[in-house]
Order: sequence, then C-alpha cells, then structure tokens
Amino acid sequence: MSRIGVFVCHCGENISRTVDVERVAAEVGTMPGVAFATDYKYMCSDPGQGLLKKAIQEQKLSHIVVAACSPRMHEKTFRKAAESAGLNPFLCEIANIREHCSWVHENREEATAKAVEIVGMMVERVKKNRVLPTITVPVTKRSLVIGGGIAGIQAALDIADAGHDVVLVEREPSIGGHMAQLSETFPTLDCSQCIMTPKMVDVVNHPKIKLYTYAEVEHVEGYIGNFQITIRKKARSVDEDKCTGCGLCMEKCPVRKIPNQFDCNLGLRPAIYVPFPQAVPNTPVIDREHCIKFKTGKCGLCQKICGPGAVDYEQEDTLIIEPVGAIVVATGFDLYSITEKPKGSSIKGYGEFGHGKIPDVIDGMTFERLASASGPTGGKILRPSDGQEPKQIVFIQCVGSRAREKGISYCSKICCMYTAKHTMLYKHKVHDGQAYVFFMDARVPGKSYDEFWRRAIEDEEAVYIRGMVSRLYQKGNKIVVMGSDISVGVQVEIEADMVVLATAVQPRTGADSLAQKLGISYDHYHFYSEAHAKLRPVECATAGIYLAGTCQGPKDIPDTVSQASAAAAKVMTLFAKDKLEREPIVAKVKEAGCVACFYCKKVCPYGAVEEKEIRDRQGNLIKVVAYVNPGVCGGCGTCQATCPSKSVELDGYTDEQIVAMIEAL
Amino acid sequence: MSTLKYSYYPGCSLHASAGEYDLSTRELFKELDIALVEVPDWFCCGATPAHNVDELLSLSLCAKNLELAEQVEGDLAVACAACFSRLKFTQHTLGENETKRTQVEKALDAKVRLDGNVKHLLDILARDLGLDKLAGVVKTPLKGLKVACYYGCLLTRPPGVPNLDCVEAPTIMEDLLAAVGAETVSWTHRLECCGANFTLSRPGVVLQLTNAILESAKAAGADCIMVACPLCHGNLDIRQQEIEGVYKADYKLPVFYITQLVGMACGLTPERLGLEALIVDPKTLLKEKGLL
Amino acid sequence: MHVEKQKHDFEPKIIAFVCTWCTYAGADLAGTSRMQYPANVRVLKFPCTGRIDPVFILKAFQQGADGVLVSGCHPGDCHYIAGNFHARRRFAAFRKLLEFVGVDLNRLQFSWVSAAEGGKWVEVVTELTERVRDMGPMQEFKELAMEEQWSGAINTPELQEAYNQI
Amino acid sequence: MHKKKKMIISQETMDIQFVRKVEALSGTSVRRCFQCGKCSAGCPMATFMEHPPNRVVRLLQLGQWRRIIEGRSIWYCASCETCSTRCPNKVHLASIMDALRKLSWDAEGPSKESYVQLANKLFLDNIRTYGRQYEMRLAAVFNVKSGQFLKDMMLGPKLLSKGKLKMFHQKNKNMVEIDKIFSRIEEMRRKGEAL
Ligand SMILES: Cc1cc2nc3c(=O)[nH]c(=O)nc-3n(C[C@H](O)[C@H](O)[C@H](O)COP(=O)(O)OP(=O)(O)OC[C@H]3O[C@@H](n4cnc5c(N)ncnc54)[C@H](O)[C@@H]3O)c2cc1C
Ligand SMILES: Cc1cc2nc3c(=O)[nH]c(=O)nc-3n(C[C@H](O)[C@H](O)[C@H](O)COP(=O)(O)OP(=O)(O)OC[C@H]3O[C@@H](n4cnc5c(N)ncnc54)[C@H](O)[C@@H]3O)c2cc1C
Ligand code: SF4
Ligand code: SF4
Ligand code: SF4
Ligand code: SF4
Ligand code: SF4
Ligand code: SF4
Ligand code: SF4
Ligand code: SF4
Repeated sequence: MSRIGVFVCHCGENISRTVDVERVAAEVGTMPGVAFATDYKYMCSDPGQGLLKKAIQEQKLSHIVVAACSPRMHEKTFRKAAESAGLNPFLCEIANIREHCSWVHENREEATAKAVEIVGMMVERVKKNRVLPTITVPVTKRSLVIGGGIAGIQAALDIADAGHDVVLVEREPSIGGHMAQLSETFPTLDCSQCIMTPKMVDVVNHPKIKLYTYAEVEHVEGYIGNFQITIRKKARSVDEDKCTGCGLCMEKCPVRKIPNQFDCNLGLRPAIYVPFPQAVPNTPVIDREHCIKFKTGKCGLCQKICGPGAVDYEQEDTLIIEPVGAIVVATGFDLYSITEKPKGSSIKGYGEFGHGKIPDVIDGMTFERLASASGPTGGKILRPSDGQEPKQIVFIQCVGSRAREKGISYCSKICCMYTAKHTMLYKHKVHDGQAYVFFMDARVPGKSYDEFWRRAIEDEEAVYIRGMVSRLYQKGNKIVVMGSDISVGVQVEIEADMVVLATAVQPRTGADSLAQKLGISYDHYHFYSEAHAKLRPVECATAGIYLAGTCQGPKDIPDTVSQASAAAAKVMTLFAKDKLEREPIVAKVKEAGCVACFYCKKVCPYGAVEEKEIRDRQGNLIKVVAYVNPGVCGGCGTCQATCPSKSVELDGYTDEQIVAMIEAL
Repeated sequence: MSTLKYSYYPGCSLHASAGEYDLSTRELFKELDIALVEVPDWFCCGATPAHNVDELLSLSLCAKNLELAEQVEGDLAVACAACFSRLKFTQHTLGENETKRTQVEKALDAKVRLDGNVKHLLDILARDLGLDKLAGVVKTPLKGLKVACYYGCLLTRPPGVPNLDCVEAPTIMEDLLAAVGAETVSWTHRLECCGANFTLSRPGVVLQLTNAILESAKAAGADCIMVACPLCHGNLDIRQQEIEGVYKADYKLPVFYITQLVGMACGLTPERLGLEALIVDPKTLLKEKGLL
Repeated sequence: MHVEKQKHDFEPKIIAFVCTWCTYAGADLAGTSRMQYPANVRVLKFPCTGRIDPVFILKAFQQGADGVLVSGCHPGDCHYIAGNFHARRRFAAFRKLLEFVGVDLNRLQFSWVSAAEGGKWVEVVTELTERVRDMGPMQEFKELAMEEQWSGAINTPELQEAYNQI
Repeated sequence: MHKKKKMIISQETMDIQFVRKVEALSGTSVRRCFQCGKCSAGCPMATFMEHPPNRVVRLLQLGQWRRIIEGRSIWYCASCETCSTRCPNKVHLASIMDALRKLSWDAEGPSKESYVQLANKLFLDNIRTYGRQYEMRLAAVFNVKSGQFLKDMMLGPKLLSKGKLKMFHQKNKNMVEIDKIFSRIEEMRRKGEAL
C-alpha cells in the first residue's frame, strides 16, 4: 500500500491568489493512498525542501507529489530533495498548478477545482511509478576521427593535445584533403602548402595520434562512450614500417602515364606513387589496376630496387578493431562534375557548357593546380590543350549551385570568394591578361571578404558581368562565351582562351552509406545533419558523434577549422567525465510477448533496437526478440506506441501510468 | 519482314511546301516495309501561332488530333518537328495539369487520351527499326558526303517533354547518318533557332538567324545540311539564295530531309525522294560524290 | 488576452496529450505570459507525440472526455528526430478507426505548438473548447463497453495498414 | 503629376494580380526567377527585343504588365524554348511568353508588333475555315493586309514551279467539329471558365 505525500505550494501569491491551496490539500488528503497532504508558501526554498525531507522520513512516505510550478522549473530540485531523504527520485512527481492553472485562469472556483484534478491525476500516476536506477555508462577516452582533410587534422590535433588518444582514418594514401591541392588561400592569399604541410607533419609525429591512411571505416558498433570501430586497411603493397620514403621505386616504375588525380589529371604519375611530393605519410602505394606486376605477373622492378625490401605484392587488406568513446566525422566534400553525372542523381548537367568536352573549359580546382607553385605547370597558368598562356580568361560562377533544375539549389558559399581569388592570381601571373567574371550576386559576407572581392575589381581590374552564360562553344582555338549583362540588358559575347567554372560543393558520393554505418542522419542532399542548427551545430543527434567541416555543409577553411575545434572541444567535454549518467527514461522489451515483428526497430529514430536471439541451455535458438540498448535509447516512446503486442515499454511513461492518469479524470 | 505499323500525321506543310518530305517519307517507309496509315481527316495542330496566343486552343487542336489518331493501329508517327513538339507538349501538359485537362475536355466535349505514343520519324528509324537493321539494308552508302545535322530548337526541347534525345548534345541524327555511311561534321549552330515562323511576318529576322546557321555549317566543312522539319527546311533552303544576296555570301548548301538522305542510301531514285523540289540544287554535289 | 467570463450550461472536459519539448513548454509560456483560456483542459505530458498510443485517445473518450487534443512539435522540429513523423502516420490511420466506432472527428484535434507559441496554445485550446461545448456532451462512446480496448487488443485493418506503411 | 507617376514604378502601377493570372495560364512560377540572365544570354531574338527575356520576367514580377504588353518583346519571341531549356531555376519562360501574348491579344488596342499579330490571326482564321493551313492564301492575305504587296514576290514563281505552293487546297471533311472546338472555347471564356 502506498503512502503518498502531497505538498501544495503557494508560490508566494502566484498560486494562492487564484487557487485555494488549503482546499486543494484538504481534498487531495482524502484520496485513497494519500497519507499526508499539506501546503506551504515556498516549496522550493530551503525550508520548503526541508519540510518535504522531514515528512518523507517521519511519515514513511512511499511517493511524493509536489503541486507547484512547471516540472521544467523544479522537477530536478524536488527529486534531488526526495533522493537525499532516501527515496528513489523517480517516485517524485510534479503537478503543474501554476503555469497550467493559476496563471491562466481567473475564476478562483474553477481554478481550484482544476488544481484538485491536476493533483489527483498525478497522485494516481505516481502510484504506478517504479523505482528506476540511474543509468551510468563508462567512457572510453579515445576518439576516432574520420577523414584527414583540414577539418579532421585540426580536430585530431586538438583532441590529442588535450592528452587523449586519437585514431585518424583517411581513405586516400595521404592526408591533406582538398586544402592540400589549393594554391593560395583567401582572404589573406597565404600559400596553402605553407600552412598545411606543418600540420600534416604534426599529425604523423604526434604520440597520441594513430594514423591509418588508405583505410576506411568498415563497421561501427556500440554507443556513446563505447564504440567498437572496425577499420579496413587497404593493401598498400608497401610496408609502411620498412619504407624510408626514398622514392627510388617511383623513379624506376615503367608505367608512367597515369593521370594524376591530385593534379586534376593535368600531370602524370607512375603505378607506384605518392599523390604529391609533400604527402603524409610519404609512403608510396601501388595502384594495382595499372601495375604490370598485378596485371601480367611480370615487372617487379620496384621490389628489386627497394633497399629496405618494403615492397610487398602479397599484402592483403587487414581489419583492425579500435575501441573509442567518441567519433568526429570530417569526410569533406566532392566537387560537382560537369562531365559525368553521379549515378542515380537527379542532376541534369551542363550540356550547354560542352559536357567537359572542350579541353580549355576547366573547373576551379584545376585552376588551383595550375596556379600552385608545386603544381604540374610550376605555377604557370597554361591552357591544357596547347600549353599557351591564356590572355582572355572567363570565369563563370554558380555552376551547379543555385540551379534547382540542374539538381542543387543551395549556394556553395565558397566559389564567389575563390573566383575573386582566381582573378587576382591570374592577374599576378599574366600581367597583360584580362579576366571576366559572369556572376549573379557576390556572396561575400565575412571578415575582410567584401574588401577582398572589391580589390579584385578595383585593383586587379577583373571585369565582373552580372549575368549568366547560356552556352560555350569552341570556335577555332577560342571558346565563345554567350552571356548577358542584366544591368544593361544586352547580350555579351567573349571569345576566351580559357574558361573556368566555379563548380558546386557537393556532399561526398557515398556519404549516405557512411551515415548508415554510423547511424547519423543527413539531409536530402546527403550533407550530415547537426542536432540543432544554432544551438548544437557540431553534434549529431546520435550521442557521441560530432561533425567537422564540409561534410556538414559548404564551408571555407576558417569556418571548417572553427567547427573542427568546436567538435574537438565537445569530445573533450565528454572525456572530462569517467562515467556518463543519463535519465533512465528508456524503453525495455518484455521478451515473452514480443512477436519479433520489429516495427519498433523500424520506427526507432536512434537505432536503439537490436535483434536478440534467445537460446536454451543447449544453445538451440528458441526465438528472436527485440532488445533496446539503454545506452542508445533516447526515450521517445515511439516504439511503445507502435508495438502491436504491447511488448516494449518506456520507463517513466508506461501504459499503466498514463491510463491511471486518464482514469483519474 | 517488318511488323512495324504506324498511324501517320504529316501536318500541313507536308501537304504543301514540304511535299517532298511527305513523298520521301512514304517511299522510304514502303521500301523499309513499315506500314504507314494516314490519320483520317487530321487537322492543323495549330503550330506556333496557336500556342503563341492561345494555348488552350493549341492544346485542344492537338488533343483532337491525338484522338483521331486512335482510329489507326500503332504509334503515331510525326514528320514535322513543330507538330511533334506540339503533340508531345500537349500530352505532357495535360498529363500534369488537371485544370487545363478539364478545360480541354470541355472544348472537345470528350475525354482526352494521352496514352498513345507519339514518335518522330527519327525515333522510328533509329530506335524502332534500329540502326543495325537500317545499316543492313543500305545499298549505296553515302560515302564522302559531309553532312551538318541541323536539329533546330523544337526537336529536343524543353527537357523532359519530347524526350527524343539529350537536349544539349543530341546525337540521334548523327547516329542515323553513320548507319547509312555518311560523314557528319561537328559544328556550333546545330541547335540554334532559325526564326521559324517569323518567315512570314519578319523575314529580316529569319535571314539574320539563318545566315549564322549556314555560315557555321560552311565553316565546319559541310557539303550539305540535313533537317527533320519543314519549317527549318523552308528557312534554310527556300531563303538561301536571298541570304547569300543580303549577306554577300556563297553557301550553296543543299538542304535535305532525313528521309531523303536515308532513302538515297537505301537506293531510292531521285524521283521517289522528290529531290527535284529542293530549291538549292543538290545535283552537282551528288554527282561529285558519285551518288547520282 | 482577457476572455469575458460567461456561464455555460455545459462545461466540456478536454484532455490534451502533448509532448514535453514543444507543446508542454508552449503551454508553460502561455502561463508565464499570463494569457487566459478556458479551464476545461487537462494536460498529459509525453516525451514525444511518438509515444502517444491511439488507444489512449479511445480511453480518454471512454473516461468521459468530450474533446481530445494531440499536440507536439512542428514537423521537422521533433526533439527525437522523427517521433512526431511516425505519430502523424499512425494518427492518420487512427482517424478512420475513430470514425468507424462513431466518434465525431470534430472532437479530436491535432496541432503543432512549439515552445515559443504560447499564443497558439491558447488559441487551439480555446477553439476546441468552444467547438466541443457547442457540440454538447459526448454520449455515443460512454455507452460502448470497451473496457479492454486500451490493453492493446485493437488490431483493425486500418491500424495494420498504418503499421505496414512504417 | 499623373504622367510622372506612370514613368516610375509605384504601387499604383504594380499589378500583382496580373502575375497570378500569368502563373495560372503558363503553369510556371514567375516569382521564382532570380534574374540570372541566362535566358537572355541564349535567346536568339534578344537583340530584336526592347526588353530582353529576363527583363520581361522582372517587369512582370513588379506587376508592370503594361510596359510588356505595349512593347514588342513578346512578339519577337520565336518560341524556341532555349530559355526554358537552360534556365537553372525551372522557370518555363517560353510558356510565360505564351501567356503574355495571349493576354496581350485579349487586351484592348494594337500591340506595337502588329505584323506578328496579324500573321498569327490569319493563321488561326485559316484553321477555323479550312481545318488545315493553306500557305499560299496565308502569304497572299498577309501581304495584302500588311500593305506589303510585293514582299517575297521573288519567291512565289520559284515555289510554284517546284510544286511548293498549291493553288488548290484540301479542306477537312468535318469542319463542323473544328468550328465547335473554337466556339466551345469562346463559350468557356464568356462564362469565365477559362482564361
Ligand atoms: C577551387 C577551390 C578553392 C578554394 N579556395 C579556398 C580558399 O582560398 N580559402 C578557403 O578558406 N577555402 C577555400 N576552399 C575551401 C576549402 O577547400 C575547404 O573549406 C576545405 O578543404 C574543407 O576541408 P574538409 O576537411 O572539410 O574537407 P576535405 O578537404 O574534402 O577533406 C576530407 C578528407 O576526408 C577524406 N575522406 C572522405 N571520405 C572518407 C571516408 N569515408 N573515410 C575516410 N576518409 C574519408 C578525404 O579523402 C579527405 O582527405 C576552396 C575550395 C575549392 C573547391
Ligand atoms: C536584427 C538582427 C537580426 C538577427 N537575426 C538572426 C537570426 O535570425 N539568426 C541568426 O542566426 N542570427 C541572427 N542575428 C545575429 C545574432 O544576433 C548574433 O550572431 C548573436 O547574437 C551574436 O552573439 P554574441 O554572443 O557573439 O554577441 P552579443 O549578443 O552581442 O553578446 C555579447 C554580450 O557581451 C556583453 N558585453 C559586452 N562587452 C562587455 C564587457 N566589456 N564586459 C562584460 N560583458 C560585455 C554584452 O552586454 C552582451 O550581453 C541577428 C542580428 C541582428 C542585428
Ligand atoms: S618502397 Fe622502397 S624504394 Fe619505394 S620509397 Fe619506400 S623505401 Fe624507397
Ligand atoms: S611492379 Fe608495378 S609498381 Fe612496381 S615498378 Fe613494376 S609496374 Fe611499377
Ligand atoms: S558562393 Fe557565389 S558562386 Fe558560389 S554558389 Fe554562392 S553565389 Fe554562386
Ligand atoms: S552587409 Fe548584410 S545586407 Fe549587405 S550584403 Fe552583407 S549580409 Fe547582405
Ligand atoms: S514491436 Fe513489439 S513485438 Fe514487434 S519486435 Fe518490437 S517489441 Fe517485439
Ligand atoms: S523509446 Fe524511442 S529511442 Fe528508445 S528504443 Fe523506443 S523508439 Fe528507440
Ligand atoms: S534563366 Fe530563368 S532564373 Fe534566370 S533570369 Fe531567365 S527566367 Fe530568370
Ligand atoms: S523561347 Fe522566346 S524568349 Fe525564349 S529563348 Fe526562344 S525566342 Fe527567346
């Protein structure tokens, strides 16, 4: 038999002005199960809480209802008080008679009657409350960072500098991402290599960072504080521990004519290669698709030449399991391709720009490689078709972006700025050249950004033409650009030597499949979703997983680095505790009733429901049932409302508790 | 041999200024053993003027023709690019827009039927019959003939409506000519507009646009142009001499219909193809290439 | 927002099933802003509208409610990512069922009230109260003996269909 | 004063209702256009227009229909669909042009580009009387009505000799049916059931 204590608060006069609190206490006092009922001026004050504690002990109360303000104000306060008096905190409930009653009604009679009912409801509910244990989960203080672009590098260094181990997984043979490809960077025009390379070296030298390049996350298990990550280390064919990075193998390899992707296919590389000279780690990888040894079994030159005997044709993919407590996703972006349309995408492409068949129509990244001192032309701007210096160069902005008909409606955020940068770099290198930019708007908000853009126009004499381009076509060795200027209202035709398209920033192809492995959500473009755009911009809704950089949306380097450091700070916050405590409002499956339909699994937004096999002592499978992982369950209760056999129940919101409240009416 | 059967909508021009297109189409299809039965008592589709000023009328006329076409077995074969575009547009619009569909049904006093396939001759030759089959029946490959394939604006546009080929880089004409042994040139103006129906009201406009097209074809080294539309043909062929006069140019580019060139390769005589009716005389060119 | 008090012959009982994060907080806001609304509504708090089992609604009507309000976060704002989305699908099918057992759907209101919409909460509650007051007491259902229904025995084709859509 | 008000764009001349009409007729959004100018860049007729296509849409967005309808831009559009094909933003400009011409056709007073209007009108008349187009008659009547008796005179004999202009013309059998379509549409418009 329960002995319920009810405490009705006056809240100064806030409640008692419209609600007759004494009458409420008196009427509730007669309800079955209520052993004690009283009223008090300020329940949340020290003496108020003292009153509650004293009553629990003296009256041997089994459950508590405090009729006061909204539970959003003081539920924690009263539960703590109850706990300190030896009662499980979840046996204490709040009846909201202020926000939901005294403040919104004027008629004293009506308000009092309503207050009695509200308290009555909570009395019936609390009777069904069960003792709930506080759930604690241990925290593995190691972190996984996926992606080694500037975002991943920054996050890894910050976390590692805080003294925690970091596992950095990069898909390519080297870390660096897109930033390693850039020439000079806006808004300061500092050399990308110069600011990037030292950071890359820091990563590989950091005692707290374990770097896996040419590797991918294969499988993710577990939950916040306790993930198990399976990493596939792809066969590099070169032993990283033995290789000294001398580069002899690359010199000797007879296969030389493979387009170098890092240079946007402008340069060539051998079959055993590092993507670029400053690569980290500086260990080559054999491109098995093109290597003669792998194709025909002959050659083997690289192995013969290698002093330390690092080349290993037999190497196979290896799977490594790493336990971690937090994950930072920093997988970056892809650039919209005007030549090929991604499989299954709704993107229609730019046939009017030649579908990539006009050789001197290039994208912005290719221009970066041309302008880069370490690029295939040593920093000279030269046409891919004939190696001539273009004297008339046209830039077209918003290619792919802001074009819902082509498939992407958002603004890519960086291309206005990098196009302005390109016109400057061009002018610095080709003094007698003229740059033209076709644009709609200049979207250049940010510290020193507008000034930068204006400089391109005013000092570097780029001609900006407000209007888009309808079509490009080759005429002799020129490219005819058919555009318009909407300010004047005329068509503009320019015969250019080279055209640079500012193509859109897109989510990585395959971003969705990584998201599914991690159990995080993504928007309809496949950018990863943050938990709240303003208040939790670096956290995923899935606990323990954080976002950094362009995998979450288009960003430039300053924004990317800020977000990476913020994600690292979040990881450190998590690692500041040894154990995680969480509200025990989680679902539990009643295995006897479960019919294994797994509707619960389908609806669970957190992926908390697993399939569990029940076996007898001999190990024979009896049945499969649902199992809710309490570490992952967010406590929404959707599973319970969905379960056709009523076999899953959310603690704190059981059917019993709710029906008790309904019946109290 | 073939079991292909179509209802046939020639359109007004093919019964007048583009008689040779009609003739060569019928003759070629006969030769290829493809059945072609003219839609009984078809109407004008309204062409550009109707949708230009009265879309509802345009949709209604086309819907009526689609209904008439149902009387003949098979998909509807259309020769004129303008008619093709209007009929396809009607199917598309009425399929998407409930309001317009109701209005058209009221105008026709009948339910509209949108399920029939409307196909341009190009589609039938290149896909239904198939390029391989076509290549198999070629008697005189058009070797050495350098053709500029002119699509004009209506054959492929707008995206998602006629769905004949890629809107910006179609290849169906080039593919067709490759199958019959001709050479095609790569040129810049194959999708530009010729001014179409301004030929009546503003011929000056047409001259300017058409001149640019002819100039581009000539510059690309073409011997002749191939079209799939009587309006394009009218502007490029009939007005060519005038253009040469106004722009002081010398093009002398014969303009063939697709069916004429394919027919030639299949061994049809010039009479059956109506080559006589072409204003820019193709005889010199054809003799030079050994095709006549 | 001062409402002129009138005496009515019939005061309906309204039960509101709301989620903690949005509508409950919105109702709190109405309180802190001292807005006024009819005293007929009783609020039941849920973690999420996703937790609200349609049988609770049946149960409420059976227990003498004359009107039921279900309210949660706006689409896309669900604290639990997608709970309200599932709730919406479930209720769509459930409406058919209610109609089938003879509940006038005007007695049931679904709405979205965010934590910032104290005013909207007042509007929704006032409107529903007035509407149900005009309709008079709910008789049909009280007479139906559906004692065990809440335990989850309901498995109509409509609900089945709703499940299949998940 | 009043005159001056007409020169500038003011609330007085902004007729947003008209935008809705155009959207209903054309089945495409006018407001969606973000003035990128791509349509005008590729329009083969832009050089003949006093307002290039993007500006026609802009004026329309501002409810300035008089400026459009009294001008010649819409009559110089060749319906080539280049604009609709390349618009990055799914604005079907060619359909907007159709709608504007229809509304101009309905409006009082002649458009500046009456030759094109005339040609269109004759074309439609032809359909109503003959069912099919009759090019010879179309050209002849056009020349007479437009006062350009000698236009394209040089082409005539050549075409005749090539059998391209037929003196006699097939007429449809079921003219009643065609006429009915025209009159039903007129009827619907009278009753306000169609625009
Ligand atoms: C042409 C151009 C010019 C630019 N110029 C400037 C400039 O001047 N100034 C400026 O501030 N910004 C500039 N930017 C923007 C800048 O490049 C980006 O902001 C920055 O590179 C984003 O870094 P990131 O780490 O988020 O992504 P990325 O650089 O894309 O890095 C992501 C990394 O993750 C790896 N990865 C991807 N998927 C996986 C996976 N599944 N598993 C493991 N690893 C994976 C990738 O291999 C890559 O190394 C420019 C961008 C472009 C396109
Ligand atoms: C009209 C307007 C509308 C906006 N709308 C949006 C929107 O819809 N969405 C959006 O994302 N952003 C919006 N913003 C931007 C948003 O307001 C800012 O990004 C945000 O408020 C910045 O927060 P802050 O903490 O940096 O600065 P602040 O809000 O300025 O806070 C700084 C605080 O520091 C205190 N302070 C200052 N000096 C001292 C000192 N010496 N010692 C102690 N305390 C000090 C100040 O009193 C103040 O409380 C809007 C801004 C404006 C102006
Ligand atoms: S694999 Fe051998 S040869 Fe090649 S870089 Fe490494 S150590 Fe040098
Ligand atoms: S074995 Fe392969 S990688 Fe090595 S040198 Fe030969 S071709 Fe190059
Ligand atoms: S940043 Fe500029 S160029 Fe890039 S999509 Fe946005 S507006 Fe266009
Ligand atoms: S200053 Fe403000 S209003 Fe002006 S462009 Fe920048 S963000 Fe827009
Ligand atoms: S919904 Fe219920 S019965 Fe179905 S699997 Fe989940 S717990 Fe078991
Ligand atoms: S309560 Fe919500 S989060 Fe927890 S298992 Fe059920 S559906 Fe998943
Ligand atoms: S192309 Fe489209 S969006 Fe751009 S100005 Fe023209 S109609 Fe507007
Ligand atoms: S449809 Fe008209 S407006 Fe559009 S591009 Fe063609 S001529 Fe210009």
